[in-house]
Amino acid sequence: MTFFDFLSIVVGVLLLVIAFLAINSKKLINSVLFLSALSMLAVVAFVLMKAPDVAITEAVIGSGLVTSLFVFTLLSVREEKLK
Amino acid sequence: MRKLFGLAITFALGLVIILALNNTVNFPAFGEVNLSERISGAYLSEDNVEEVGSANLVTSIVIGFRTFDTLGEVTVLFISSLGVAFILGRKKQKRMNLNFKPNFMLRVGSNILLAIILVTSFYIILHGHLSPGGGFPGGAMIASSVLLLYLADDRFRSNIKGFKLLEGFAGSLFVIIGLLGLVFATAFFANYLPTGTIGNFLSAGIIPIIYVLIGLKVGSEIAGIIDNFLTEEERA
Amino acid sequence: MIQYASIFLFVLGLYGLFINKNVIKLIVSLNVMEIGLFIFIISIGYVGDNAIAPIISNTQDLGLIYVDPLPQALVLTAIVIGVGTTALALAIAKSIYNTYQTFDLDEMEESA
Amino acid sequence: MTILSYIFLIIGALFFLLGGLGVFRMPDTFNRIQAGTKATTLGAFSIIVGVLFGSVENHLDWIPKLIIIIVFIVISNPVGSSTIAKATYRSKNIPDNLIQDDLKERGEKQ
Repeated sequence: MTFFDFLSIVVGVLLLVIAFLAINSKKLINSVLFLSALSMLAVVAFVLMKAPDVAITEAVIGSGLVTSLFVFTLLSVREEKLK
Repeated sequence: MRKLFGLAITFALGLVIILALNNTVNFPAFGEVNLSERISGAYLSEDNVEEVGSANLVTSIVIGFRTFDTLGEVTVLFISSLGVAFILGRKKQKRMNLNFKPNFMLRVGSNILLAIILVTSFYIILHGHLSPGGGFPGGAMIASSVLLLYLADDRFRSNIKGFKLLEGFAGSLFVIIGLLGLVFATAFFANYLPTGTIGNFLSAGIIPIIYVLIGLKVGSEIAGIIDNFLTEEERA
Repeated sequence: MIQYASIFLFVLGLYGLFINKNVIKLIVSLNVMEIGLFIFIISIGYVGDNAIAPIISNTQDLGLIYVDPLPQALVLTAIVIGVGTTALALAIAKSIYNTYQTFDLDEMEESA
Repeated sequence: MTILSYIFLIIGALFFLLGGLGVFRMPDTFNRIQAGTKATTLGAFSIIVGVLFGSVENHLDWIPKLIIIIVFIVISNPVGSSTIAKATYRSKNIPDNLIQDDLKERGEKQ
């Protein structure tokens, strides 16, 4: 078993566990944060498979922009509930 | 109970997909691909690489061989940002109150970080034909610097009209450069500038110019989406 | 190995689309499906452990073994489009909330 | 030069280990911020210095990029940790055994 196989097994199992948590968690904000962690793990998978361009793009977009869009949606809703 | 049943069914579906992929002749196993049988083998041949002149082969496919495809994808992004503006845009707008007063450290620190992020994003855009990166991640980094300004300053409003103007300018210049290919060469988006030697900063013909335009277009579109999400209707 | 994980990631996103009744959770499930699909398409182009990333420094390097650059080029643009579609879906979710005051599909049906 | 770079890399890895251990072991949020940012700032700093010493011989063009990364980490880590600390204070999740509360004396509301 090579080092690549070992790393890919670890990354694959973590991907599945975090995806299950993201889909099944009760609070919406936890689900969004698990989605962010999932895209960071996807960056590791892209680097493992020698795709640096895709890894940079996913790191910028998946961790920052998509998460911020989800959080802004949840924030606007919570403010309206307070009023 | 219903959840367990659904999990079992989807697990079975995954097994069926894996078995179906393993038994076909046309789908080689993971890591045992012969590139010369694929269409990518032609992209990796010496004549084609010389013709485009980009050191990053992914860039030479995105902007060199498949530019028309990229034009369509940029159009899809434009339409989705238009849809967001159509759904969320109101007449009387005010900025969403994030209920946060920035202190001195956050204000000064975010200004210095903004400069570093902008310099890095332009570096990534300009070196798209030499190193990993290019217009798409660089444009997303420009948009994330706008996001940083929104988060660090509670009064900041971006100039949304300026972004719209920049986006239209970059998009139309992108198409005009493509149309000039019909004049100076034979085809739409033909590479009519000298390509230079592979690996130099000034090489690859029209690829760096198009990538800068794509970066500006993507950045201004995503910044417009962020601005639409952070505004809400003004209550009287 | 990582190819099987990506297929199960896709299927897990499908499971999330089946069981969830919350609009935000549905969009999260769509994003999980999207990530699984990206990893699968990248894994199609992986050539072997001795291959290197498709960046050359001069034309003599073309004799080396590279991974397939075509799936990477397709995924690169698809990720950026994913942001646009996610933003559009979230905007629709926001306007759904403004109409029904809830994200839950069942409560929406009761109030209608 | 190579031995110097290895020494710095080992120091950096050690501080990363201590930072990760601190996040697990510390009792409340403020202490965890302390462990998670201060130790890892020094860790990242020494790892990059180690790479810098290692790249003097072969990769001279890496040096300006590494210096920019150092500046980025040195600015972004304290700003982020102070913002997290402020958010923790406002979320009323502060420990009971707080001896001095400067923000309350300055009239900030929780």
